[in-house]
Amino acid sequence: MTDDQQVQENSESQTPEATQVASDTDTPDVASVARVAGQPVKDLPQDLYIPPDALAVFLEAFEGPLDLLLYLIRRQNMDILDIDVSEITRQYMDYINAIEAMRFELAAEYLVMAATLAEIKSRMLLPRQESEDEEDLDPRAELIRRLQQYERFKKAAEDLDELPRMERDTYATSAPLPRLPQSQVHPDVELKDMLLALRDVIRRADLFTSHHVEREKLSTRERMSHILSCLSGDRFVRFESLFTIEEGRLGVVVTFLATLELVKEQLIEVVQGEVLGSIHVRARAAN
Amino acid sequence: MSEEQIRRIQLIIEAALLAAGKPLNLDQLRELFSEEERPARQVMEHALSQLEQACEGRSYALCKVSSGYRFQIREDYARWVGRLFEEKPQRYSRALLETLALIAYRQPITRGEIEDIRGVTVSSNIIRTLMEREWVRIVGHKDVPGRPAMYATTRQFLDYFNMTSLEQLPPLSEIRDLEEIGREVEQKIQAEIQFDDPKSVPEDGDDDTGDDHNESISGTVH
Amino acid sequence: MSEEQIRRIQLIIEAALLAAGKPLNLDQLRELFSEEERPARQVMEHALSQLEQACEGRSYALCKVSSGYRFQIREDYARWVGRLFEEKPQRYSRALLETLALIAYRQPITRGEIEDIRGVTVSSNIIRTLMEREWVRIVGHKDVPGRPAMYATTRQFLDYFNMTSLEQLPPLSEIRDLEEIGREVEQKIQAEIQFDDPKSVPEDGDDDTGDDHNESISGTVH
Repeated sequence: MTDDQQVQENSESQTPEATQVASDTDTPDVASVARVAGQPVKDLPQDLYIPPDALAVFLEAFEGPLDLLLYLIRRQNMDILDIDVSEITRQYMDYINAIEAMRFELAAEYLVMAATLAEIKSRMLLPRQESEDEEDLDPRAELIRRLQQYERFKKAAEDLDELPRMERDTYATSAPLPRLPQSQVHPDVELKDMLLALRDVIRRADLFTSHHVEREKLSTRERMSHILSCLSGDRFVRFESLFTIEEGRLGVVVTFLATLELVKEQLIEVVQGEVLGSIHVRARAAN
Repeated sequence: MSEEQIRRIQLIIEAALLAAGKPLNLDQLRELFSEEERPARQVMEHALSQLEQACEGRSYALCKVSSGYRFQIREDYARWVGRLFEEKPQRYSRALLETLALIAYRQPITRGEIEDIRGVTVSSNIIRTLMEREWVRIVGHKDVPGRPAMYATTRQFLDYFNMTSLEQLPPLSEIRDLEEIGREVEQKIQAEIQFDDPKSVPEDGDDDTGDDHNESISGTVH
Repeated sequence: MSEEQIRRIQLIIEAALLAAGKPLNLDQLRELFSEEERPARQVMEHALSQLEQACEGRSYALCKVSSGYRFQIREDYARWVGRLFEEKPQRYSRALLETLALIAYRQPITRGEIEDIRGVTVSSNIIRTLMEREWVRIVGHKDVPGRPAMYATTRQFLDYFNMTSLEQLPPLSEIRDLEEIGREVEQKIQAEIQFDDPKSVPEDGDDDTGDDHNESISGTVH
């Protein structure tokens, strides 16, 4: 990219001579010399002398031999189909020779094109050999095809450059969101994932520790949590208040078992002020 | 200065603020204009207040922040638009799931007890995450040195996993046979649904199989 | 659906396009709404066209590009906005533009094919720049010796140049049919060589017309 930009910029900021040459390439028709009786004047004297500084720029201004040829053709107001091969070849070779004389590095494509032009020229001078023509592409038709094709995409590139584009003809827009109260998004969890994790814990516990997560009635453990949460605070609570009659016999049993378990685990304290008096409970840690 | 000129300045400011992607202060906005046509500060401020009014009824507002002016999506719409940027939440770690499972099965349980069983320490992050999600709460403190908190699961935890009671978790003994788990959970939920239908309530007096009777305590322990 | 509801949708779209900072397509815009309240596509399109109208008289316009809808600064204001940025808008060399044009119009195309038409080698820099800008990508490898990469343009290319599809590329200039050229050239040569060989017959043995018949570019290569 930088190379290419370099070229672009070079071709715009040069000595007056260079600018002259470079602008010639942009507007070849304007640069073509006076026309006599509708015919363009050939043998342009300025073709033959290009200041050395300008030559490098000049060469870089072309995108290759096809571009150079198009320039030469257009400057003579010729249609591609009407190429005067002899004249174009002469002019092309003048450039190539000048460039080589200055010892500028010349891309091989320019030399290949010189050979092609020479071949076309020589063919036109020779009588046609029909047997050969059946197999070969006519080099002149082929050259015309390539010139047409190249010119077409040269134009397409110019059109593309004209399209309204971002960061030149228009800009993207944006506006930030205000800072919103953080609404956290939680991961989804499958029950199975939790159970899988538990299985691993159990296996590890079985192997490495004496703690066994034995089979337990979860209703009891659940009720233990519930009772504890009711006992928060430094208050004794009547034992009976832990039971809910509506739960029925089983509910009473579960609560009772949970209470016994809590006592066993020394999580609650049970007091009875007098024989047959009311029983009170409180969390041992509560104070 | 004519209304039309003010309006032109207003639109240039609008374009600049939308394209800049960052706040611009008054000086930066004035820099947009060549020296000859640079509006006075008062004129710019007037144009800005016109612009602010023009934004009424749009989804964004002109705001002044410390580094200058900017357009900002109004809160009403930010909520909608926020969905564009919602990141897919990360998955919970194994450690978190293990902790959660132990709290569910062994509640009330202290962090130390979880650590004893898991054989590794439980990070405060995990506990905090579980509490923030309201799946776990502190139900009391154990009467041992340090008075550690005792954790239990919540109603939200049950709701999330579509259970009415912890009874619906598969018994530990079956967890080792994981092929069973899916079916087990299915069956319990199935059974739960059947309880809704009075005719299908099983009548057996076997007290030992709490699993079959959890309709009597379900939903009450919260 | 009431005017008010349409207007609300319109403002949500406005907020989303501004907040996203990139084009959003119809489906992405519809995703903003929960399933129950998701407007039908026609409703969305109606709201979008209302929004487009609402932007008249503002410094930006609602535009449709390849990857969706976006707001962009109107060309009238781009000049002003350009002053915000120190860097001048990038100019692209002819070599780059010609290469890009060939890829755009002739995709999928190999580097060798580009070189054939341009008559000059394509520098690796150019290809790298086009790939880095994400205007061009490799869509496969041609089944010929060396298996050269085949290049095609991307959505980003279309977005950057304000197009919704390749069909919006400026039409390629007319080119005369190769057979026709062949005939004309033959005739000219014929005329020229008749002096030497009056009996020779014009021929056009050139069947290689493939290049000249694929003007119709499909907009589906993304």
